[in-house]
Amino acid sequence: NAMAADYAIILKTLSNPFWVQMKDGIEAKAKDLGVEVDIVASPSEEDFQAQLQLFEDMLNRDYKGFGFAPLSPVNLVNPAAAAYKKGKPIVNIDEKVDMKALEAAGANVEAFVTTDNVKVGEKGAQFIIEQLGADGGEVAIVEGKAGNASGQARHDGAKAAFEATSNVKLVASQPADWDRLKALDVATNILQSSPDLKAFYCANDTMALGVMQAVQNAGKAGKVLVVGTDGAPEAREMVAAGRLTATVAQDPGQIGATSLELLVEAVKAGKLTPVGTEPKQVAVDSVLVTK
Amino acid sequence: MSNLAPNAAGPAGTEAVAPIVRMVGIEKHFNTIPVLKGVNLDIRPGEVHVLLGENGAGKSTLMKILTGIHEPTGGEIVLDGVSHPLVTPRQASDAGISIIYQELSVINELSALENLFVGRLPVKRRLGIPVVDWKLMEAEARSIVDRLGLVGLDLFKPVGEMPIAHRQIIEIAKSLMKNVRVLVMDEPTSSLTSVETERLFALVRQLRGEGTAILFISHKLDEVREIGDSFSVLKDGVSTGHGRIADTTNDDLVRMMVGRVVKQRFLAEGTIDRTSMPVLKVENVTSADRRRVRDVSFEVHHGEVLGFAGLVGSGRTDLMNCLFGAERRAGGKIILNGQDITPDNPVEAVKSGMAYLTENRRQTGFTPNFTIEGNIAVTKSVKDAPLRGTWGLVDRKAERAVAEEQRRRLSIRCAGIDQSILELSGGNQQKVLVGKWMSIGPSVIIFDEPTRGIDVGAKSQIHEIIRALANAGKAVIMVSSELPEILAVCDRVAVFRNGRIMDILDGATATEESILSVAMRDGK
Amino acid sequence: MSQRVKLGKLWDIYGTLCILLVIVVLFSALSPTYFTRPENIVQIFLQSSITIMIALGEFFPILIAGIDLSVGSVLALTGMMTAQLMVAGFDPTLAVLIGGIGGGLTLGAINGLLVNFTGLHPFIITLGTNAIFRGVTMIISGASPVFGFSYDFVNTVTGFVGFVPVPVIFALSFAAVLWFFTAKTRLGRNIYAVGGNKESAFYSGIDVKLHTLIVFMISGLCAGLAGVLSIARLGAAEPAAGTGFETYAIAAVIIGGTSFFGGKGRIPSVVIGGLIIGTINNGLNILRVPTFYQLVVMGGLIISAVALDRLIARMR
Amino acid sequence: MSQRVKLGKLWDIYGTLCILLVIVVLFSALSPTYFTRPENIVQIFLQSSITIMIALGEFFPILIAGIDLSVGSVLALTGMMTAQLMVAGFDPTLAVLIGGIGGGLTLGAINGLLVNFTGLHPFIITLGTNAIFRGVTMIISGASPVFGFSYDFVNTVTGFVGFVPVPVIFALSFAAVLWFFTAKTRLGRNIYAVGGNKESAFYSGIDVKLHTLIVFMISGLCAGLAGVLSIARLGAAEPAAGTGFETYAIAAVIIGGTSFFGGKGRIPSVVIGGLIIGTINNGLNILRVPTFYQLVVMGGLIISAVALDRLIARMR
Ligand SMILES: Nc1ncnc2c1ncn2[C@@H]1O[C@H](COP(=O)(O)OP(=O)(O)OP(=O)(O)O)[C@@H](O)[C@H]1O
Ligand SMILES: Nc1ncnc2c1ncn2[C@@H]1O[C@H](COP(=O)(O)OP(=O)(O)OP(=O)(O)O)[C@@H](O)[C@H]1O
Ligand SMILES: [Mg+2]
Ligand SMILES: [Mg+2]
Repeated sequence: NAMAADYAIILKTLSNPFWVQMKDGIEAKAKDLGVEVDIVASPSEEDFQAQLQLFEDMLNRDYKGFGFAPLSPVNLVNPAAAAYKKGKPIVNIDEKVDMKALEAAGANVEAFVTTDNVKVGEKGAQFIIEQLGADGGEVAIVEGKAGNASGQARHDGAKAAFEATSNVKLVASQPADWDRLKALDVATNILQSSPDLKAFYCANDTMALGVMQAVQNAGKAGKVLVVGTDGAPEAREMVAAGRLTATVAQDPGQIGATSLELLVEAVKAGKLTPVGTEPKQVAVDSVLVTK
Repeated sequence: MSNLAPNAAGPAGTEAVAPIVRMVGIEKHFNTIPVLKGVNLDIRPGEVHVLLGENGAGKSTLMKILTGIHEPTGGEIVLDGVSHPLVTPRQASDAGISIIYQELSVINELSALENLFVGRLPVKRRLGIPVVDWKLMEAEARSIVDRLGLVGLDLFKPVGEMPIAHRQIIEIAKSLMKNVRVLVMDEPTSSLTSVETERLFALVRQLRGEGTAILFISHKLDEVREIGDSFSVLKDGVSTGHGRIADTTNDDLVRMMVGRVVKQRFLAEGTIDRTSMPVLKVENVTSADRRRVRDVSFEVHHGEVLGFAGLVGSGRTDLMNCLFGAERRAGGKIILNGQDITPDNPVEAVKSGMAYLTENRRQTGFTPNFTIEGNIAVTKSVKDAPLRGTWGLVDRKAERAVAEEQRRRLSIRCAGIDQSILELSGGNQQKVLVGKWMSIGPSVIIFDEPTRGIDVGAKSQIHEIIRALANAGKAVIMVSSELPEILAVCDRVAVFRNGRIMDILDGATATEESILSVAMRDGK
Repeated sequence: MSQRVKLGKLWDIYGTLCILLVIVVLFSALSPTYFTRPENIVQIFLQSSITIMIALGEFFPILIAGIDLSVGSVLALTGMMTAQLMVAGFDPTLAVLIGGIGGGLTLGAINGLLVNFTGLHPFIITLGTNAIFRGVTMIISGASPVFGFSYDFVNTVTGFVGFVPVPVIFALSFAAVLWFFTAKTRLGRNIYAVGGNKESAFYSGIDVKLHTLIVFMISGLCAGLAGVLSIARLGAAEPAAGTGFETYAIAAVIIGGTSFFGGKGRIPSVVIGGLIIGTINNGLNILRVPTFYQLVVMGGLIISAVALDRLIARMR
Repeated sequence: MSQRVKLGKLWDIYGTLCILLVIVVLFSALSPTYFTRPENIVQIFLQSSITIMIALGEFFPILIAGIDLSVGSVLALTGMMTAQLMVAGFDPTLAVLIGGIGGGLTLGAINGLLVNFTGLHPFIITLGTNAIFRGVTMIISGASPVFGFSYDFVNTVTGFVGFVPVPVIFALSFAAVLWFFTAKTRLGRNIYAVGGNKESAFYSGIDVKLHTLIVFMISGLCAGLAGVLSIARLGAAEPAAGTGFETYAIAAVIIGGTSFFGGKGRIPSVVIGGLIIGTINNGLNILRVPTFYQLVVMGGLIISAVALDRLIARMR
């Protein structure tokens, strides 16, 4: 198909249910609106350069507008600015781009449809704190891959919440690189050295499922809380089955659909939001999925 | 050595000349095993001194101590009157000591030119930047390479793509490039044919005339006699004799080295019946490129050793590879006792009873990570095993027995069959490889340069084995660039040239001259 | 002097073991309460079992002076196939046979055939197939984990015999089989010969291409079995599973004293190499070394472990 | 016959270039509208410039039969240091000198010294330092990107001369310098000798350890310069930048015909190897090949490109 689609959306990755759901949401919306959209993603969540190149390459095709979910607040600033300067509307999805950097590059987005990952982490931690109640106790965080922006933000949010609570003690915060098997092993080891541990907060659901397995293997199912992040289908199922305590879910399909809708509107409007003015903000709320 | 009678003066009366290098009481242990036990050696300018000794006597080790590769465990080395407990490679090089190693040390990836200058590339300034001076290198290299007979050699070709003889010549040229005062040549002629050897000797004589001291190691006594002035003999790590070549007979030299006189000729005793069905029949073998081996046919009869003579690069090795299935053929058949066994690869060749001692033991011969036992046993194990040599268990006991037998039969000098093959002297490594092929009880045996680097005693042993195999009804083919050896063993001699058999001469009547005249005959 | 030679030989065999002991002592001193608990020791073995399985496979390509960079993807793809077969209603045993064992052997054979046919260095071939196998895993799974298969399967594979976890028994018995294979069979010895010098092996009548194929099939088989272990341990097949595992596997093989230049190495040392990696990982968690420092300590420990081993070996 | 030999020689030199052309023709046919646009061609060069820079460095360790797995982390750490220096108020030139060039040389020297001192294979050393350097990057940055540095710097480095982007000019001129270095200088030629046969080189009076050190310092320097390019292109120093880049770099070097066994390879072919990787990436994006299929196609193309090259070379 040598014909150009109308819109291009660059996601962080597609090798994870969260992003697959977002893709599905965008595609469904595109059908509704009767537009064509190309959805692409970086080959890995560490490869900032590849995502940058992906955006650059997409710029060489004649799209009407772009949606982008940057791997970090800054890695897509340059191509996003280039798109803006070519007169193409851009919509920022999920990870919020650094506004100052974008402004300095002489560009602006039409809309933000982004998540505050610090809040997401906070929400997960807050839930744990509530569940532990007056007794409090020891808690641990299972982190994503070091250097990943969303993972770092979730960790920061959860850590701050835990540390602000006097009867809760954060005894370990260890990386499991988004890997389920590693999460299983890391959680097992943490349980070894902290036998009184009461809860885990995990920076995504893939790891939460591994941690859940570890808790079960240790014979502590139900005694140690496991809270994940994302609301992946398997995690929701496990929450329903009572094996996972909770997951901080967003609605990726809806995020994607909203983003596309805003992008199409902006193209129809025919003029870009000037640099320096406040663009439309759609804060994506996270909801706690519990049994 | 230094106490020679004054009346036994050398060609240029060199006894009066002070030695450049003296090695005094040199001792060397490897692990616990003594290899050199107090060896003395004086090296004088303007003289070719021959170092003789059996395989494993310690010749190469002594030379490696002189050039700083090995540290001696005892003794001293006196360079220009200054005594050192050991020399470093740098010191040796600075003192003008240059060596041609027994095992080729050229760097295959580099061009011939760079190999000649490795470690001391000349530079010139271009716009103030020092750059390698290729022109100067080429000019210097060309003259020396021409003198060694490689006229028109592509100096910019990687030596890895050159035939082994050319690599040897480059190794020789490399040592001559430097300003040498002492030139050590550890079996420089083992991969050369007589033509190249002659050229080399011309050069050696010239160097001697210029006052260079030359230490020459070789197992070829004819050569030794031709080029040597004086000699010393090493046996089991001690000097057992020295003197002037001219005052000694070959038999004396052999006795000093081996302790007995050895048999020299091994031709078939009776007459060979060439009318009955041949043991091996080779029909129209052509290499895949139809160039290096072209339409070769020959027969080997019962009790016969067929020799292949020819100049370096005439394609003999390529032919043997084609016979063994190691190289793709465009066509041809190999028939053993009336049965077509044409192998498409060495596995089939080994399975049908062929054995092939390759010419380059380091590259295609031994398995460096194996012991003597492993090297001998692996091929037999492959031959005996079903499923293309993969099925079955290793029978250590039986294999040890086989290895021990070969060690005894070939008198391999080693600490035991559990020793790594890398620790053996060159000649003993070669014997291990002969043993590996003997152990499979082959029906067709191809020996490509079988006695390269082997001492006189062992050489006659191997010749004896070759003859015994022929007598036992095996088809024996021997490729050799050493014409005396060809004449000593082969009943017929196929003279190879440009990928073709030019003529097959009768071994009993052929001479070096008659072979060479065919090998160098003009026209394609 | 002969004493020293013997010591040297002993070190060759037990050197890696000593390094492991040094690391164990180190961690025990730093965390006397938790690290040395029997449960934790069992845990280390359990956590190392997948690394060991993959390293056992990786040993063979390295033994012939090659490498297999695709083991992580093979683990993911075989695990995914096994899981999908089970979810589709196949009997677990059959699913493991087809997906894990058959799949592993097939993917390994693809590597081996490509190496043989193209004559390229295995590095470039398996770099390519690593991407290909990962892509296929993503495609057949739609990038979503596959779960919900038989508890019997999960319980059997993750169960215990006495206090020893089944994966540990499995990995160690498999190692024993491969040890026997490398030390006692003709095929095993032939592989060492190919590793020592391909050309001389070829001229000795060893079918180098066949052995290369077998080597990669063994590597694929081990990765496939590791894939089965991994889905059982997780109760799910993750499409991104095994990413970067080749690095651990290679590290375990090299820590175990295997030469990169081929022909030298021993299976028991590879097992210990895998245990060293597992112990370091476990110890870092137990000591709760902060995230960023984990990388530094891990890197430093790997280098020092191997360096220490080789320095002592050289001093013998 | 001599005709054929000549053809073979030509192929050695221009073979990789032909493969690049084949790939370009392929993509042009598949996407005539977008792929062949001049902007896109410029784009390919721009995107390849960092891969080329790293591959240029990686070429040297591979040339001496080693490897450098730490280039990705060196890129990240040098970039981070440069960025932090600029943010701390240092003049960009000075920051690049200290952080990028000085940092790259230092990290390379650490690798080289460790290799020399321990005598271990560079694989294990740089596997370790890769983790260590990455950890240090995380520690000094708190795992957050550093940005907001001088626009002059960013604009200069990402600017154009005529229609050619500065990083392209930079990478190609650096390649030219290294080409001259490897082909014409004594030091460069000695590195080839070390790569061909370390022992022979040693006995010929070449200081093998010194050359090994230099080789790793060059590799570090190139990665350091790539780090500077990368922060300028991104406008930020990312702590996880360069993860996995060693794979691309090694692939580029090998696609460029460099031998894993040392002593063989040419700088221009490495540049073309880098362009091949860049072109495949760009072409797949332009053709909008879905992500997972990209993995499959990328893997397949890398294998076929090198295989084609070698098959033709063998047929000469
Ligand atoms: N690196 C080593 N380790 C152990 N033993 C060695 C080593 N090098 C040589 N040897 C032993 O030292 C002895 C002398 O070897 P050397 O190579 O000096 O013999 P040589 O006289 O040159 O024999 P040849 O004529 O076969 O070349 C042999 O027995 C050999 O096994
Ligand atoms: N002087 C030369 N010039 C060019 N190529 C040569 C030369 N000598 C040998 N070759 C190459 O080597 C091939 C034959 O080498 P081969 O080793 O089969 O010959 P050989 O008769 O066995 O010589 P050797 O005594 O060195 O073993 C030739 O086809 C050619 O490609
Ligand atoms: Mg010798
Ligand atoms: Mg020959």
